[in-house]
Amino acid sequence: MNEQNIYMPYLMRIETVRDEAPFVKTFRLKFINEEILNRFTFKTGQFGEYSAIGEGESTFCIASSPTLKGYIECTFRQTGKVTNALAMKGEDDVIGFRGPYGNFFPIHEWKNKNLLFIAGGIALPPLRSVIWNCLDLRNDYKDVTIIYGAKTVDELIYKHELKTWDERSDVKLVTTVDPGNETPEWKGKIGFVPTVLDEVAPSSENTVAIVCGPPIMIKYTFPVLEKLGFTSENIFTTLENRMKCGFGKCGRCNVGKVFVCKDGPVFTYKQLKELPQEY
Amino acid sequence: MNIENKLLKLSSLEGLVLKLNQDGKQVFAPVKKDNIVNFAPVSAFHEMTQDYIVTARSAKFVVFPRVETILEMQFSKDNITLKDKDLSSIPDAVLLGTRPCDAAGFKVLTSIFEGDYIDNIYVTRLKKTTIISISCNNYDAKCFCTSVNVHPGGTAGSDILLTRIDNDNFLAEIVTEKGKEIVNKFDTLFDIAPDVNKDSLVANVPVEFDLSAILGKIYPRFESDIWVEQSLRCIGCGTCAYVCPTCGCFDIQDVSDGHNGQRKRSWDSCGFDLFTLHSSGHNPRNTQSKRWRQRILHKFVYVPEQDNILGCVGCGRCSRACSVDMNLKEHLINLIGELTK
Amino acid sequence: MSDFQPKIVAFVCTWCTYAGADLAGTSRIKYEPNVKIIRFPCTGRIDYMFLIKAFANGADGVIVSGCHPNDCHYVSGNFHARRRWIVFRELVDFLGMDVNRLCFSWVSAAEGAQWAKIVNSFTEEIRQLGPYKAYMELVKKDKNESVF
Amino acid sequence: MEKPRIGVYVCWCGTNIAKMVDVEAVAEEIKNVPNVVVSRNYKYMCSDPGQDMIINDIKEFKLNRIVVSACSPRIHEITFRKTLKKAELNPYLFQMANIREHDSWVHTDRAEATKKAKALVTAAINRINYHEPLKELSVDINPATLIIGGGISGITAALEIADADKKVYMIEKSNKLGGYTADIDLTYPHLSSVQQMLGPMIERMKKNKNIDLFLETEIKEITGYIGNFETIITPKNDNETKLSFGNIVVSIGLRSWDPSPLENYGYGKFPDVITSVEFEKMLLSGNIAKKDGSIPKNIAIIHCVGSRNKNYHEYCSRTCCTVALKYANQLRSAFPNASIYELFADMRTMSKGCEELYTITSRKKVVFMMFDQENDLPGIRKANINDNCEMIIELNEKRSRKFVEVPADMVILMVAMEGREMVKEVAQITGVSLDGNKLFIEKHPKLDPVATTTSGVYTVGSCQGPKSIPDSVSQARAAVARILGTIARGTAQVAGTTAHININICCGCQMCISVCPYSAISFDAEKNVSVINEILCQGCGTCVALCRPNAIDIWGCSNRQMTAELTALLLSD
Amino acid sequence: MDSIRKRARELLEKNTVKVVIGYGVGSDNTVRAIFVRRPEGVEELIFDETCVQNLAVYLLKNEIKQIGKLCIIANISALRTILQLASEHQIHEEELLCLSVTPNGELLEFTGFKDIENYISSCNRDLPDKESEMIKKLEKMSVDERWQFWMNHLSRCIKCYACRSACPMCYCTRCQVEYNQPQWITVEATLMGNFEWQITRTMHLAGRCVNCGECARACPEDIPINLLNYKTVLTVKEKYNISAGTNANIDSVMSSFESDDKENFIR
Amino acid sequence: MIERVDATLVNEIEKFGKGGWNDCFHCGKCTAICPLTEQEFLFPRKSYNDIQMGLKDTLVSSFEPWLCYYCGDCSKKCPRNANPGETMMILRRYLISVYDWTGLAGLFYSSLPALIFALILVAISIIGIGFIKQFNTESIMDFGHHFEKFAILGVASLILFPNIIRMFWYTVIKGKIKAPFYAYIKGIWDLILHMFTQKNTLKCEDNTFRWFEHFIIVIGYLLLLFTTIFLNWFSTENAFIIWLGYIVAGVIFIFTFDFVLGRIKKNKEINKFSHPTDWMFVIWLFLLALTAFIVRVFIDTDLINNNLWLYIVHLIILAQWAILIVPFGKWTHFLYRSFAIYFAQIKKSALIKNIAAN
Repeated sequence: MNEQNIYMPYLMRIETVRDEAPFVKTFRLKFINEEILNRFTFKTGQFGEYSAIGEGESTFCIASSPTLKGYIECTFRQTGKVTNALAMKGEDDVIGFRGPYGNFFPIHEWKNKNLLFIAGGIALPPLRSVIWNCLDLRNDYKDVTIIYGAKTVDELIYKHELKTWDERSDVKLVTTVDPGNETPEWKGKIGFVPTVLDEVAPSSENTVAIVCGPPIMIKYTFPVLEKLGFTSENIFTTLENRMKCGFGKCGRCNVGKVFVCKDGPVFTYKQLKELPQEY
Repeated sequence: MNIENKLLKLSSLEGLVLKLNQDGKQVFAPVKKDNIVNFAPVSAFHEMTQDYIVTARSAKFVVFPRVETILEMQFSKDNITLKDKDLSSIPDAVLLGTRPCDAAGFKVLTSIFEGDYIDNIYVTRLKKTTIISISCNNYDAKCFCTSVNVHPGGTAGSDILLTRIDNDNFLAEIVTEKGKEIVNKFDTLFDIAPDVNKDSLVANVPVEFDLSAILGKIYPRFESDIWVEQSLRCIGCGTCAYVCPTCGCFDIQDVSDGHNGQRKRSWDSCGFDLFTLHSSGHNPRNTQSKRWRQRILHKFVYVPEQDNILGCVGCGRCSRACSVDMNLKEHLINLIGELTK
Repeated sequence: MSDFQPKIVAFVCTWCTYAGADLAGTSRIKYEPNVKIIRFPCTGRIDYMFLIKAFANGADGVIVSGCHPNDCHYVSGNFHARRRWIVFRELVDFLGMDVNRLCFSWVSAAEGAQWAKIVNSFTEEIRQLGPYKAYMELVKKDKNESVF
Repeated sequence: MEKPRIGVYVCWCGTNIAKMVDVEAVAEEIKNVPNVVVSRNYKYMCSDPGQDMIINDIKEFKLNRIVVSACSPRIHEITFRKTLKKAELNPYLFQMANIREHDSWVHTDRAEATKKAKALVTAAINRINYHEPLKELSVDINPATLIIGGGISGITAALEIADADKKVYMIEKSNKLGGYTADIDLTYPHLSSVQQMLGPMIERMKKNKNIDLFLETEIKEITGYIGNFETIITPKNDNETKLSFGNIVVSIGLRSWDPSPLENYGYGKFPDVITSVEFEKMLLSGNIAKKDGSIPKNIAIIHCVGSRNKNYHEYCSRTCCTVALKYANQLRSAFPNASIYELFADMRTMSKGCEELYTITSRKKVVFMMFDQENDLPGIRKANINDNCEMIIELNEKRSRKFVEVPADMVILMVAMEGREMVKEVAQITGVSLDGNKLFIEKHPKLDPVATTTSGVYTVGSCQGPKSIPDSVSQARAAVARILGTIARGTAQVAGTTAHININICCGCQMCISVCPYSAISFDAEKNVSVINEILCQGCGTCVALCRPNAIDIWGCSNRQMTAELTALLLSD
Repeated sequence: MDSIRKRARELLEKNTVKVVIGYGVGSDNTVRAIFVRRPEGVEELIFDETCVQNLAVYLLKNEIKQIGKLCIIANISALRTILQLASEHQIHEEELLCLSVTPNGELLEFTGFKDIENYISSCNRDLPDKESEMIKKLEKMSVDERWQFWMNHLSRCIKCYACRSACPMCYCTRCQVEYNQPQWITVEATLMGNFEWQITRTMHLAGRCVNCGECARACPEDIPINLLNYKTVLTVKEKYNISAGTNANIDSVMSSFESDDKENFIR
Repeated sequence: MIERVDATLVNEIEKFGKGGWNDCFHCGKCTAICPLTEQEFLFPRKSYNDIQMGLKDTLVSSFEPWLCYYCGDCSKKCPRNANPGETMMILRRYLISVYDWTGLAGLFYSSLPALIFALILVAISIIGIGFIKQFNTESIMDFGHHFEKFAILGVASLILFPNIIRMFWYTVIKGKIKAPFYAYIKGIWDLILHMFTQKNTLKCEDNTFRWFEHFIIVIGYLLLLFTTIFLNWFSTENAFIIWLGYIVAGVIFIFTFDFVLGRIKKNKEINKFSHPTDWMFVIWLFLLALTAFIVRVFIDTDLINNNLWLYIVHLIILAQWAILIVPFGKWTHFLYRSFAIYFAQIKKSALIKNIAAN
């Protein structure tokens, strides 16, 4: 962390740009400053403030696994001023990064457990970091199941990695799209994530569920998980509220008493139950 | 350090302001303009008004300006250079005439801007600002400092606290090293303090409600209807936050013309519906009542729990500035009524 | 003062004034190089914000020009624009902006010479008025906001 | 959105630009503008090698934005958009900086002109950063066509389409076909019979199964857009009928102007002052006579009655001069010894064979006299008994500058043609703009004279501007060619530069709806937002500037683009 | 006052309306808006010449709308606002009921916009004298003096947007100041940002402002921003002979035109 | 009095030749290129206008036709082949007929049979007189000599003088020319100068030779008249006079031969359209000189007594010339043109005065 100015971003150079889906891109970023490059570490689930310098800052998670050194990745959808400006950046362009901020997934606590990842739409990036992190430590975990749904086939992100996971024998991948949006070639499931989850979920025995998705998906997924026998402390999620600073000063990301930026973004369902509905 | 008492003559204040200015410190004091009293730079003591309960806007802008460049940037075709904020360019300032509630407000702000992440810009500004408060000898219906544990003659947050003894004399309590520095530098202006009962010199602001009835009791009423009830009248402007001495919420924006730019931090208000609007269109605090609740809870629950300090100093500015008469004191009393039901 | 080269930007509609300026070109009518044109589909499209932004970005004068009344390619865009201009002009005048730095005109596609005339006379007028210092100060104050 | 990779091409235009602008310096300096990958200058960018250069660069450097700094976009924007298309780049990722018409041709100081060119190009580059690939919408075309107005152009269009075995609905307000043409005796310049020509056409109209004829019918409203229009009509003595069609031909023609307001001509006051239309009917009936039945000895024909007149119609009605010559000829045949006077403002006898008609007529002892249309119109007064004629025309003859009297027994006023009474309604119904003269505005006066700014609606014949029969017929056939073309393609493309609404922001005040001249915006009551029909929208942007919360923006001229252009233009100055 | 209370009680008792938006006594004997939902609450209602707030600002507030059918105690400003909002399709006849009191104490009940139109046409819609004089005074100043005047005032603006929130006509879902692609209006409360904001605010209210003066009343910095709106009210009245809030069924000034709108500055 | 337009006037003028006035559409090219046209006298276009509109009063009061020397440039340049040069010629004929109080000029111009009849009548009369004089050489030649004198005197006083007066009436009086008296005096020199030199012809382009020819013919003609009448060429023994007569007659007959040849060849614009009277004028002049030459040769060779017919032929030609061609034919141009220039000059001074007065 910069001792002088907590708002000062590091400069990062974009190494590659990958189009994931319409309006969704992944940047692979590398610190320009060698020292920071070597020093920088993060844990899966943490996020950062990415700036299109001159346009503003925007908050997204670090989408790559901490096991990968030398670069970080972020995935974002173009929605506003900053993300639009970021989308106009290309290879070799410079952007700003502050972070890592927030807490992280306690993956070491999940050792020898089954992992169930549930993601919807553009919420896969935070789970991607965890998934790869866990897959890199594959032997620490038992069954790994990933359920991922999007509105349309086109909107599924990380298509290349979905293929990799699908091909791996030690990962069970279920993809789904909303009814009516399937293409003729679509081989995955058709249905909303909670419904599909109900159909394909592994046993809750010794299993940790990690859920990330739009608020509406989360709202309907938690009850299904509970019904399946998951205890609320075994259900993890990562929240995303509007943020400006990333470290609990700007005053907008709080959910009740907790700041998503400082105390989150990773919460268990148990923790969330104690919090008011402000996310 | 122990508080040291001195005597400051009214006539010496004229010289003090002059000397502080000569010393390169910008002196801010309440100035009456167009019937509103606000802190403004003064070059002489007589520019300062004596006729005020509290200023309309709080003094926080001196350490937390409404717009502040936090870093600068330069663009060339292939490169971007970031320029850190030059903290040494922050000028020395003196706030003269703040009320004890204002001074206490800085404590709250400091609790926000320090913590795990230290905002050096704020810290530096505060360090370079000497706060010379004047105890209240008057109050109005909107004041409720005593109800929130702030005293009209309290020294918290001040570097020097002046209390009017009579027409010509002030009791000067030197609270901090920073205050001491001033006294040492301009020691000719200060005299030995007489023995006075300070409490009799300051206003006797009545305690309007029992703070303990609120503290620790609101959060369980998060879903109460009272928030809707209280906020029906609220029109959702940001005035209360902007005049509040303890509101520290801010927005960060970049301004650039393609060649040069600045990243700026500016005041924001939790009263605005865009404050928490997600880019997806989802808004966790999508109604005014939720925003009103946030405001109250922030002051009376979140700040106290996180930083162990009450987020409200009872200056009553928000109530005075509100165009629809959202009277905080009244609402708090009303809230206690609800909580004790 | 006469050395002063004013920066003037012209917001014009593509069907009339832009074409009129094209005609001035093909007719080789010479005029001052200070005015630079930005093309809009219709005067109705020209938001008053563009005028403000022009001054904020250092323009000394602004021309807004389009089709004569009744000649709008889009039937009525210029009428709507005119209503807006009337109010806008009165308002900024009331705010103390120098409305002599705003030039509204109708120039048809056939009026190349008229365009040149407007450019020349307006440029000269602005040259007489000098740089728009008042607004520049506003901008400057904005860039280097007071330390507090 | 991707990272803009901009190619900038500065054109010399031979010496046209290069003489006054240091083209090479501009191209060189532009290289420093962010996102510019390639910056070149070339003699003629619009030439094939020039265009090929762009295509090659797009491929080689993976360019995704092209700025050409050359002449007016009004000239070559389409050319270069096609170039982009050829290079498989969306044609809207293109911007032109006009450094010829707006720079090199109008300035005299090379340094200044070069500076201005740099500013203009920089602005274009900055703007193009925010260009987006725009989609041209494709709509299916209903092969039926609606024709409004059964004059000669309407009939021609109807027959032509029907002959191609496509459905035609013909709406005619009156109870007969033929329009004004049906009242004409002989055509000019060859004086052949109109009735022989028109009669069989009308017969064919009635017999053709592809043509549904609705006489004495008017249209109240048309909904839809190109390819998919609909209307409900109520023909006389018939039930409500719903028609669906893909294209509309407006051929409502013009009407003759009533010259009563021009009091100096005494129309209505003198029985033997008649309009050209009345005289034509006289010719058709074969009996040219004064009101009292006697034969006129002195006949005066006055041109430009209400035409080319600031107070009435400033435009030229185009055919009347030649028609007047035709009258003189017909009069001479009828009355070999009569005195025939033609009083004209300017003799305008364009078109094939018409000037010849003028020559022939002038040899037939027709006296031509000129009057000053602007300041001094002739006046008619009743003659005295010993004048030997009915009326005296007082004329300030312009060529001889002589004030003279012209004896007349009959005066024919060549009246102007003007928009019909229902023209405003028709314009509104069809979404076509009228000019100040109540004439329909064509899409492009030179390059697209039959289409209108509303796709799928064509105006042919006089309603677009006074026209002769052959011109009307050519227009009708031209429009039909276009219509049959779209029908054959089955789909039509609609330009991508339309307005669009962010429904998350729209506050439902509906102001945009009241400003839209094309009724392209409607209100979605359920969502409480305005909705733009992109096919109807012509992209004028009036709604954009009006929308308070900026919920509306416009593709191709967005606030972002325009601001970027503006900022760069001023900052690089 | 009694008549209002009586009628409000009736309405609430019969459940004709769910809430009465009216004036009540606020802190320090000021007047504030109150929302009466139970018949017994009507006793709090007051109505006199001090009731100047334009309560129509609450008509579009979601949490109030959700309560159910509204009854509003409307002063003339509020009535005009209602008409103007109706012309902009923001409120509908069946959604609300208006009560008002004439200067001589007569209770008025409006069931339809037509009624309001009729009443408004007989009311004084002129600007307050103080403001009219101020406008005249400003108009007499030189351009530079006016500029100085406004810069002095606007330098105080803290962009709290109280003017916007207090204005019943500022109902946009997203205000143009929050539009950031491009950033039309400089975000921070600096001179230029404040200047741009006030131009925007006034332009957006041109032809829509019913001169209730809420903006200036709400301003914590006492900036006479209502003068800007009043100036446009005068302009619109003078140029187009239209005053906002008199007709529930006309196109707004800025979204309509006359082909012979008079101007003398266009070259 | 406002002038009345008259579509039938052209029918009248048409009798004097086929002009192209119907074809003229007033482009003004003729006027623009005419070297003689002036601010005040814009011809030929102005005359076209008058013809087309049938403004008879304007037409007969105009000088423009007389100011034209028919160089033919206008006809060459006319885009509509309206032949302005010829039209001016036709107008001159028309004007001659208007000025002529006897009406014969009009008759002869418009009717070739009448002209031929008149020529025959004159011939018969001369033969008749020969018969009366019993074909006595002496007395017939004596008669011829006196006839010449009286014919000139008679024609001048009875026809030409009244016609000039009429011309004055139509142009100056009816044309409302109000000029100061000194203008009339001042103009006389011009009158004489132009009458004998026709120097305006020189203003026409490439016309020097034609002017020279014309000038020589005029001088030759006047000298011939002088030698035959006052020096009594046919009856003198003075060698100088005889030789002078020979030279003069020879010159005329050579130059007129060239003129006739030109009209036959039609190689110049001016020669393209020849009215019978144009032919007559040059042929008779040619014959006049030729027969006079031969008669003198016969006298000098003393063959005249045996060939009196030759003299009678000469006398017939002379009589036809004097009685028909001089008063009613093209000869009058010589007179009217000079006076037209004279009056035009006066009109100009009147206009100048008017302008000055205003």
